Amino acid sequence: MAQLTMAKALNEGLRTAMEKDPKVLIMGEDIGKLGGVFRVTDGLQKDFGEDRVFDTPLAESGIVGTAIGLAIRGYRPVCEIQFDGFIYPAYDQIVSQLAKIHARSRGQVKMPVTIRVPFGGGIGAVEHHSESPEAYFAHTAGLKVVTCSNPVDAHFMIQQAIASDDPVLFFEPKRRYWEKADVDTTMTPDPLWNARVVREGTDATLIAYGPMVKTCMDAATAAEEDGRSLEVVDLRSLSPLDFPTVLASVRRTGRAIVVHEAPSYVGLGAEIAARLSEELYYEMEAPVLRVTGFDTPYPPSRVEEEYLPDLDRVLHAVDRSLAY
Amino acid sequence: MAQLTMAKALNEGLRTAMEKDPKVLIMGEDIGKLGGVFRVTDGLQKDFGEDRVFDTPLAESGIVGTAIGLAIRGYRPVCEIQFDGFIYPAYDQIVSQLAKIHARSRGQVKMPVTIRVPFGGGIGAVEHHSESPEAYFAHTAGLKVVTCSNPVDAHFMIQQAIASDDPVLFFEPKRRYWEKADVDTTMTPDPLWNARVVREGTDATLIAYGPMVKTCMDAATAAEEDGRSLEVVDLRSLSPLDFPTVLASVRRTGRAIVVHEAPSYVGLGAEIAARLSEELYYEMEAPVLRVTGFDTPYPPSRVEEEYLPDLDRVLHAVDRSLAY
Amino acid sequence: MSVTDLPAAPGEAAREAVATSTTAGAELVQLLTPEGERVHHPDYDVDLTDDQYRDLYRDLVLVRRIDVEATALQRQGELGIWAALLGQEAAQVGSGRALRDKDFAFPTYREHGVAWCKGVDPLTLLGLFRGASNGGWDPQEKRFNLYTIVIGSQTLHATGYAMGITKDGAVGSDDGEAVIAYFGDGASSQGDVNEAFVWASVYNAPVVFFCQNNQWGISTPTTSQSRIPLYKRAEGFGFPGVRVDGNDVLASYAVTRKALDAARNGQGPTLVEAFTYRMGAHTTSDDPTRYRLASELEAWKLKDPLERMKSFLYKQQLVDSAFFEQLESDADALAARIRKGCLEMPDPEPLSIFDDVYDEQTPLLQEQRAAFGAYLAGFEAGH
Amino acid sequence: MSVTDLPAAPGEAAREAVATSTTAGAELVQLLTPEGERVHHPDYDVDLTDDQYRDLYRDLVLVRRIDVEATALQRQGELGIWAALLGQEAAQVGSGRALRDKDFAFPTYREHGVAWCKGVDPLTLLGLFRGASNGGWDPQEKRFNLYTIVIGSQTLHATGYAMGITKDGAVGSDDGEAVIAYFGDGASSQGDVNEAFVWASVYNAPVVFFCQNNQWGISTPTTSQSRIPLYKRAEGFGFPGVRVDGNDVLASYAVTRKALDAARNGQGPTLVEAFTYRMGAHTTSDDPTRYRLASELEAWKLKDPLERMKSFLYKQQLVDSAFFEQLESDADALAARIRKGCLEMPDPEPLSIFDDVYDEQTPLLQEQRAAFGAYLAGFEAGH
Ligand SMILES: Cc1ncc(C[n+]2csc(CCOP(=O)(O)OP(=O)(O)O)c2C)c(N)n1
Ligand SMILES: Cc1ncc(C[n+]2csc(CCOP(=O)(O)OP(=O)(O)O)c2C)c(N)n1
Ligand SMILES: [Mg+2]
Ligand SMILES: [Mg+2]
Repeated sequence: MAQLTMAKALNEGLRTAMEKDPKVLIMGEDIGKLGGVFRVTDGLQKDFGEDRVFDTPLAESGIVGTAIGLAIRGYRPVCEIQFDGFIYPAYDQIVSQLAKIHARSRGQVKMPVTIRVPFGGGIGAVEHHSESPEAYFAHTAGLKVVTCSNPVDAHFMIQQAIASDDPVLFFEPKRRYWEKADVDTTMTPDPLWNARVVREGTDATLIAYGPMVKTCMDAATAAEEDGRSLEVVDLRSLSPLDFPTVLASVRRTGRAIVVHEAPSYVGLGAEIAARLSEELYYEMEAPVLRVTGFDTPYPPSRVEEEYLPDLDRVLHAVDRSLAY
Repeated sequence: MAQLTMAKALNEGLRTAMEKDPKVLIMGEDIGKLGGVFRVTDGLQKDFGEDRVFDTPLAESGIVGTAIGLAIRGYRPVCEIQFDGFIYPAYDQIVSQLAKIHARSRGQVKMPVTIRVPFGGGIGAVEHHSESPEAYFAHTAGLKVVTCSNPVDAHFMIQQAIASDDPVLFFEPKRRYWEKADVDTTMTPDPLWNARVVREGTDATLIAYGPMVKTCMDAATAAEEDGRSLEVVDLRSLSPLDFPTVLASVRRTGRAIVVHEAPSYVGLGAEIAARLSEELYYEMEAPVLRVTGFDTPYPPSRVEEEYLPDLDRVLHAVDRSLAY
Repeated sequence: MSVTDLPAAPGEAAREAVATSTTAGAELVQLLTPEGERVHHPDYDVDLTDDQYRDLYRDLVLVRRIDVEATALQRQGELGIWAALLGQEAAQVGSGRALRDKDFAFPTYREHGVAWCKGVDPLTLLGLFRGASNGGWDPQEKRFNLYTIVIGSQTLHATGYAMGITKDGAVGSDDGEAVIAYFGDGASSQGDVNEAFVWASVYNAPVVFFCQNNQWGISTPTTSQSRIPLYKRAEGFGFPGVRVDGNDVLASYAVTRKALDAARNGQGPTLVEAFTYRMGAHTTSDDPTRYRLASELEAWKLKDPLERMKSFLYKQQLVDSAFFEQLESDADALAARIRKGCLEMPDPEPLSIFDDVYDEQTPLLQEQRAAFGAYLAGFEAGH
Repeated sequence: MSVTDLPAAPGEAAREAVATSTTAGAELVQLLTPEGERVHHPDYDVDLTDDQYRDLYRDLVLVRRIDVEATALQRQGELGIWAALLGQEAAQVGSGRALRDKDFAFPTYREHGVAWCKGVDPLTLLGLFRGASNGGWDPQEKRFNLYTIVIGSQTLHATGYAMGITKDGAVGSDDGEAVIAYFGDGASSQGDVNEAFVWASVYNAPVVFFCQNNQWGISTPTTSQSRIPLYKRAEGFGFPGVRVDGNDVLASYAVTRKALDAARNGQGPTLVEAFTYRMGAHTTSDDPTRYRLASELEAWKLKDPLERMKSFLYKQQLVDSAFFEQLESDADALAARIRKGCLEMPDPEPLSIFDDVYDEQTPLLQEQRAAFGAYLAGFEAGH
């Protein structure tokens, strides 16, 4: 069993997917010789050749648009979008084509396209390199949206996403790329669409995904010292959402706090809060609270620590929740 | 006082805005001689000339991108996107540039750009002509998002949007273009960002905007016959949201149903439900319910009546709410 | 060009001359004059059997008949909208018949003539415009993609598909496969179309970009999209462009075939600009009298693609009155069949809204489907 | 081109020759050889005073010094990242000095040399890369837009701005205004850039598209973006393109000035491809040894833009050792000033996150600001 960073775990996952299915292609900007700016595709072009792993011209609509054509031809393209903030030129191809072709063709044309997107902040980057655009895609029918929070999930989820016959937006929490874990590549992973209780607790449930799972785990550890028992749910799949797992947890604890980096207004947290409030109307002991990025553009990096939800803000919300 | 359709009321509003400020420009596909596919800009090129009202090449990113440049030069461009489903090629320019330039420049560069978008379904159109993409923009910090539900609002809101120094997405409910009302062009309008209680009631609040306001008004009228008193709030502005008005209404009635055509998942309804559930935690008599389009692509028009929220589905939700 | 020979700002007059005039300039490939005279071109030719000539005409007539019937059905409220191909039959039939069975076509919303050549039942097209489906044929089986309405998108799909052909090794000989991407003059301004040019050129993809310059993008003349002829766009991307008389079915066939053959042989992309005219409205919702002169239409009527092929057949003595009678009656039968089919076409089941959104259905849609089913059932039960 | 003279599929070798070779071909405008010999070109020339020649060199030296200092500051952890212009000084200073005060420039993230010419304090640039701001200068005052990071976007802004100049009647004479849009070879593939070409051409906008072809877009060579030289792209859109030696400050100045003058006089857009080389990494985060050969860099070092101008000044006997000493000490002072300024630069106030998102603040942000302020105050108060 190897200790792998998330970047390496993804790399191995991609490699396995390519070995298993000759139709899998990897394409994007600088993903060949360079191995991607985060080295997630490192070595793949060397081993699988330029036909299967290729650098594209610099245009995201072109990347997704040609990936769609390749999928119609029977390929399974895995596109890398270099940074979260550069997915928008491809938005039309994603929302009006990729998402709709299966329905448009009544299932006759499958769209097994995976779009990998390093996302989120916390790495001291300049503008457009720290965005959390997942809600834009979760709101779009026809897409599936997932995100990994640790190397083990990263390794398996990328393979599952590629194996899916539906288009998957695969968000990778870039500031967790370098965190390590033991990855047993022989284990049987959970189904891709399942959420997971990553820490059990009784007083309140923290609901998070991607980069914020670690933040919530840290918060739960800190809270324990104050005698508070927090449960943490890692959503993993944002669309479809594994609502039963969330519901079961919150039913147990009676309190829920949703945590994400993306702005709050009309974000994932709103959906989860709305649904929990409806389904657990008689059971909630406090309203669902949200701890999120502010409703502003992502700020210059010297103040990103203030913008991003952190342990303290999570615990502050826990206090507020418990005060009800 | 003239009886005007919404299309004509918008046309008159645009005309007034152009008369008031020589910096106002109108640009888009087929908005000149043709007057736009919905004739909203009818006659404006003839009266204001091709310099101020001009047909653009067929490319939405180009429309918004050049509008941004014109705004930097000191103009106030009003762009028409021909149909809701064709705004996505401009998504990058809207989300990464238009929305962010004011903040990026710390307020030194203003972005008084209005983007008019006929939106929503119900007109028997083919694919991509019946979308409700408002959540994608409401979730974006830096943009303002408004929508009119009647000719009077249409007339004034378009002028207010143009007068705003912030970028405004102006959604026009296309299936209401031909509905008429008396428009007193001399009256003083409500502030653009205010919601409005358009019908008072005591049993529950219907919260809607754009095309669904009429649907909710009809539902309230029908409910009255059953002895139910429904209040209707027309949000008008989706971002910023006039939450105090919504809150005050729901505080009175204790029950809320949000109605929109857009899919439910991570939509405006989720935000409103989340916020109401939090702020009126002790006061709600039922969970906030949502009546929305399904989480599917907009269907072929022969089944759009089933897809769209209608009077019956609204009343069904009222029943559910009152059953709590 | 260099900075030293800058063109003057194009005046109205100069711009008129570029593309909206009814004469397309010397660079136009033509094999049949508007009068039906067979002319010759140094680079392009066709050598068809008598039957093939007759079949091309037959296609033109039947395709126009479908179009006329569909327009009538729309007027009668049976279709939500119809995008007529009136005037563009030769460009579509010529290019469509140049396709081999395995060549894949990526159409816009107006390629009814290509659909016909690819064996798509016109009734299926009507289903889309009626609002009963978003297509309805199997793109893989027909090798004809579903209609794409968002302007320009399909050019990237076509290019990606063509890249796939190369990856499959199905290119580089006369047995190779090729792709054709249809788009309009208006579409040439879209970023996607230009990105498709970049991709196709860089990957030397076996794709033919077939631009029907019908002089208008709704109310916008081609001169508002480009100040030089559109076929020249390709030069800027490093692949050949050619302008063909799109009202000449023989030239459209010859030019497309040659470009497809170049593609399948590994010579990469070509841009074909078919110079033609949208004789009708943009769609049945449009009113062209608001933006164009009747005289322009009149001038183009003299170049009608059907008339010139008919004259050619007469001049070559390839047809007799029996041929026309038979064709007329075939056309009538076709029209009657699609009319009947349209009137009888069932609406989709309401619950079908939830189907096929995903390959693997989601719990959310399962729930919504079940809840909506129960809701509808409640109505039927009279609650 | 026609279908008959289809180019063969470009082999690796052929493609190499197109653009990544260090010789750019005969079409290159050059006024100064790499050895500093003054050569002549039929269409372009400069006639500068001795002071002006010296000033250009001074700019080159100071701009490189800023770049070197910034790179060092990044290495020391004072900047998050830095995008070096090393090697591109001549293209930037040449084009930047060709701008008149009222001409408006739209840069990417690498135009530090143009910023210098436009009077933007280098310290402000450092603020951006430090993460203290997203720019910080007033674009209207400097007539230099904020750095645009999303590749290609700014070309449309530039075009729109140029359309505004025309609307203002500030074009059509030698007093006219003009715009310059900077972008890279990689950017040429973006839809936005090609749409900007469409717009600029159709509206005959007074804009110069200045493409610094530095041979690389991160790890991607220019040949992966285009199979023909980039300056030829303009032809496909109907306006002139010209390739200039971007390591030759005189030629860059001459070509840009002429294109700007054409624009201000109403002759519309020009594409200038400045053939140059990114001598450093893409940014300080990049490792070019992974994708390019050291020999390529060595070959380009022989064409260093500073060296050739220095040789020229020497050969013309325009400089003496006092000049160089003074310049050296000015450069030192500049470097010291920006280093000090960088180290002393305050972080933004946390609550500034909420400011200037809108011109008219929203209630939601007022609330969030107040709540976050209270939260922070609570911390300070030790709760
Ligand atoms: C992205 C996008 N923008 C706008 C439209 C609306 N629209 C439909 S057809 C059309 C004109 C298309 O012109 P052209 O490409 O010349 O094709 P034609 O209709 O003439 O066949 C427009 C603007 C669209 N379908 N897609
Ligand atoms: C839309 C978009 N996609 C991707 C990126 C990431 N990126 C930053 S610079 C760069 C390469 C740009 O190459 P080029 O245009 O040649 O400019 P250069 O960096 O060489 O000056 C890329 C891919 C981006 N900034 N914007
Ligand atoms: Mg057209
Ligand atoms: Mg470059």
